[in-house]
Amino acid sequence: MNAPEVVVTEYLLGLEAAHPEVIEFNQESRIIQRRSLPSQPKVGLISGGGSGCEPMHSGYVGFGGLDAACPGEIFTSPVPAQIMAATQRANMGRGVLYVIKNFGGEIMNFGLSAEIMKRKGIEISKVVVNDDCSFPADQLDRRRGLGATILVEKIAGAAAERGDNLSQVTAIAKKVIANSRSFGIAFNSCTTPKLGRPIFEMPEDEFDIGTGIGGDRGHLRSKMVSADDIADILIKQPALELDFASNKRLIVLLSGLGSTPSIELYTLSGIIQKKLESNGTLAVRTLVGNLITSLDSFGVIATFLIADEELLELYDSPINTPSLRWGR
Amino acid sequence: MNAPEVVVTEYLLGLEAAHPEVIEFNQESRIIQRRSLPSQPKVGLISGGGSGCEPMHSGYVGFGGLDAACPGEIFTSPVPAQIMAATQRANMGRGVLYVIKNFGGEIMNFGLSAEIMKRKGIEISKVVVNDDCSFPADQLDRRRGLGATILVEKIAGAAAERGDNLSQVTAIAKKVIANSRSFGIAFNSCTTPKLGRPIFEMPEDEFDIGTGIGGDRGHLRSKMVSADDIADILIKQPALELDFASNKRLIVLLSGLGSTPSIELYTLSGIIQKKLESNGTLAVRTLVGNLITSLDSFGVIATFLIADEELLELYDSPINTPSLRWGR
Amino acid sequence: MTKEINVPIAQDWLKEFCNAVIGLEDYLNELDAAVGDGEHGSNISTGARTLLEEFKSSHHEELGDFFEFVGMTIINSVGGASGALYGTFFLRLSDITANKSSADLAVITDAFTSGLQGIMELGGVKPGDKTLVDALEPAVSSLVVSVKNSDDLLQAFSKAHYAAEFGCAATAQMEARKGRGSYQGQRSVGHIDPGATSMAALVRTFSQAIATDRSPIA
Amino acid sequence: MTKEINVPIAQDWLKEFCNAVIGLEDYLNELDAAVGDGEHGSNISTGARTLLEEFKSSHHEELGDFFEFVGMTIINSVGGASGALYGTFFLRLSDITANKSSADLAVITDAFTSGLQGIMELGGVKPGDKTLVDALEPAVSSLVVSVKNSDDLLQAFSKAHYAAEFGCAATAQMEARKGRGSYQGQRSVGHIDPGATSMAALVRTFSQAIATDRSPIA
Ligand SMILES: Nc1ncnc2c1ncn2[C@@H]1O[C@H](COP(=O)(O)OP(=O)(O)O)[C@@H](O)[C@H]1O
Ligand SMILES: Nc1ncnc2c1ncn2[C@@H]1O[C@H](COP(=O)(O)OP(=O)(O)O)[C@@H](O)[C@H]1O
Ligand SMILES: [Mg+2]
Ligand SMILES: [Mg+2]
Ligand SMILES: [Mg+2]
Ligand SMILES: [Mg+2]
Repeated sequence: MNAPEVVVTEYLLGLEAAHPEVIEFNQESRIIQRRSLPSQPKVGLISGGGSGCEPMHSGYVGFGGLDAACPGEIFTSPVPAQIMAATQRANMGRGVLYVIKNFGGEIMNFGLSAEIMKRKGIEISKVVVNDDCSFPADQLDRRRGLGATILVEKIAGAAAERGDNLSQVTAIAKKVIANSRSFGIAFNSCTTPKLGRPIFEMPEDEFDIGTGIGGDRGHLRSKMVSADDIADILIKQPALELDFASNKRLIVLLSGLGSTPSIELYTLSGIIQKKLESNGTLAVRTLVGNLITSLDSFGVIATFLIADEELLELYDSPINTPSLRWGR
Repeated sequence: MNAPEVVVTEYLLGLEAAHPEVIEFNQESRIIQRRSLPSQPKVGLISGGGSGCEPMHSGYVGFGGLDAACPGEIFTSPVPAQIMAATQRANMGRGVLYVIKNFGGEIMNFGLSAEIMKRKGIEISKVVVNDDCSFPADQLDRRRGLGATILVEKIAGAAAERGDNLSQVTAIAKKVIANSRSFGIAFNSCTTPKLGRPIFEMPEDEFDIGTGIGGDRGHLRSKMVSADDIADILIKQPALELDFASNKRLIVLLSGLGSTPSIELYTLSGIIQKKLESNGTLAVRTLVGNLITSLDSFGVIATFLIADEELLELYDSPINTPSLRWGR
Repeated sequence: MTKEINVPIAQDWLKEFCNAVIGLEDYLNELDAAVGDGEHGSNISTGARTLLEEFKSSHHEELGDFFEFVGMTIINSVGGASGALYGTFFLRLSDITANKSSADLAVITDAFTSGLQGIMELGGVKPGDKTLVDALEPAVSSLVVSVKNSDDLLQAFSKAHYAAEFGCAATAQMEARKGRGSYQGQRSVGHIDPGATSMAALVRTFSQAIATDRSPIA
Repeated sequence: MTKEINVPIAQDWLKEFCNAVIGLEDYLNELDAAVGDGEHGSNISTGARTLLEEFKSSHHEELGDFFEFVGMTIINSVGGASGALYGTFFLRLSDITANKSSADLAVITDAFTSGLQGIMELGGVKPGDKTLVDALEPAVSSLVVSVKNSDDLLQAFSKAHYAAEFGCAATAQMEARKGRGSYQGQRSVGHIDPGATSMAALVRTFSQAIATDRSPIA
């Protein structure tokens, strides 16, 4: 609806205006930051990435979540100036954790920023989220950061909030990453403001397997199948890698890619849960919605995290951000 | 993705599975009901309508919201058997409020049910939500129930939760209705499972003004305009009817119609807020998301409620439902 | 020649109607897509399938009971505006035929008249609002004339059927003032109303049922 | 004949480059749409516009300072993979030309060699991964040979330019192993890499700048 140049800024202004108690848009630094810093100094958490994946990451800034988010242009990682401003804002003297999704742009820009910030005396720790298991395990490079990013932000955010130190928060974040896997599929391509048309064409009766965010197409195209078959596709590889057979309690996220209606999302998550249950595995928590998106793509990303007591407790603890809120 | 016959059932199963602490799907009666009734008897609240408008209404069942929801088939009002089952479930001896949207099917089916339930000795009170001001005030019949329905469910739900009696809860609901107006626009038609194609055609460069839910087209078609102009269209009539000039504090809802990405919604809500502010009116609360939808329609419904202290306090009080949650 | 209907004939009528609307499901959905939300065919067919299923085990002696059963089944299976309206139509038929095991043209005409009134009251509609009333009302008027003229039942319903079809066709020229079509205003003109189309089928199948009747009274 | 570059020539180079990629914005976006996310043209043009704006007020005596300024401006305006990579390239140029007000072919070749290494290290790529390295690496190899052959600066960069264009074209046959294109695997084959295309423009505009040079050293 708007000129491509202002799309991101207008979004950020709108987000700030809608959630003034929780976040603020620092226009000069172009970051979204918690409205007020906690009374007790805590480990800072920041993340960032290309815009167009809303509510990722700005929607997860607030109590129990991120301290600041760096929104890049549409599908473009943020620049170090933003990341460094976010670092400085989030640093309360106890160090800052960078939650980085495994995309070249993020690795490099957060990496450059970390080097500079460390030289300025700020303790920085980095985790790289690569939960996408649509690529085989020997192609780790290609495994993108998907829905587990939200879980890292929620759970490590809770650890920081309760007072854990930087290495503890980092360890929790790594534990979440190690224990989560995602898989995505999509029925079309999004339309970017710059191109003004879908990035790629997809025949009506086909869909993509192994889809990411940021306009990525999947790496396998298939003829349309039933919701039941789609659930199987989404579960298969995560179940293998996380050994659902032995790890019987999961946190399950099902995110629409931006234009997937709620009725379809819940339908699919219901089928997924039923399939898990019939194998003796329980989704002890389920989160369904547009959690990590790709503009107006029609598709889903399913994320599974093995839930032990520690992670579950941190997951359940209060959060108050524009897009996730409970317990407060 | 699924056979039309099972679409609604599968959705309801998925919703229940994802929110087991809050709601349950009573399959026999085909209603979504609060998992556990409150310890203190309170006035019951129920609503219902055609499915395809998710999270309306099942997503608003829970603490501080509805006690039960009656989901009809896609775009078809529920049948009295459902409504009566919901009534009986919601009745804790203090009467039940029916939140009815101004659609013939709802008026008739809730009306028939109310007659029968009253004969069974249950106190029933009805409110008809007709906040759609895209039709002139002399065509009240055509004014559909839109976003204000959520506000009625939230605010009257809070009144019931604090212990108000049936006539008090009804009065609050009526106050919300009297003080709220909505306006919708859409850029396309949704595709229904039964038709398997869009209900109507819309040229790429046009959009509809005065759109409702349930697949309704708008009643005025226009050439595409900027986000700024759309904000003007959405504000104009509500501002006149609610006299924004004198009533300077509003609760504003902006709902996507199902496939409108978050980035567009917040952009538009930001523009709306800026416009309000520049006229000295303040959106003291803002709710943005897919709140009331029409399958995969791309469009928005903007809802405005004049916020006095009483309504604001009830709005702010805790709610825990699948789709609205705060304070708990 | 059939002079009266009884429960078996009434059930034949309803079966014919159910099969007719099931056959028309897609067509009625298409008609509804043009002015409404594209599911009138599915709504009414859901009711029809439920009725056909129920008929397998249902048993009623009196028309009043039978029509009440039909009305309640429709009300509780169809939903939407049409479920309540069609259901009410049959509940009114039930009122007029209470305690009767058969009904002649005069009673049937009274029953249809009351059914029409029930629909108009519940729906808040008048003829000309582009609804199923625009098929039913001409049919009822025709029945009333037939009673005066002492037409036999088949004659009466043949005429009523034509009146209903005619009224249904005339909805194309109308602007919808009730129901979902009304949201479109002028844009609803040019399309036949789906509810009027299914209602015309209800009248048509009545004449079919009595024409092909195999019941002892025939 | 230009034997060395100084800050004004370097700035001419960058201006030519900026104008070139701004002109190529849509084309580069289209290339990126085929293998990635459709915004390489916009990313690099954003940096180009920022640089052109900054050049209006910037002033540097030494090449080292100038290239550092260019690198930091790109890093902090472009974003994505390409911002960090292009930025790093110029930061490496800055390291090699530190405290120098001019640089000859040997120094420039050292600088480009270091720039290439910087990109390969930061991006974790090798030649053949279908990235901008596949345009830069052949250019750098060509420069190294030119130094050995004592080519003059213009000769050297004309050859380097052809090598870059050739390398860029060759990316069409490659399967992407880094960057967004890599997610497509085999499906990336058949498309030229957008980053290699903009990188070829960087080499080409260098020869343009020294060919049309109007500076006192010329
Ligand atoms: N208020 C009303 N009074 C009489 N008939 C109505 C009314 N509203 C709708 N109808 C009839 O119902 C038909 C639509 O039925 P249906 O599609 O099943 O329900 P809905 O309109 O709720 O989607 C219309 O074509 C019209 O004939
Ligand atoms: N890891 C990498 N190493 C070297 N070059 C890369 C790498 N990743 C991407 N590139 C280059 O960057 C180009 C894409 O740049 P751009 O579209 O601006 O960023 P992004 O890939 O983040 O969307 C690719 O065409 C490729 O040449
Ligand atoms: Mg990108
Ligand atoms: Mg309907
Ligand atoms: Mg309909
Ligand atoms: Mg790109």
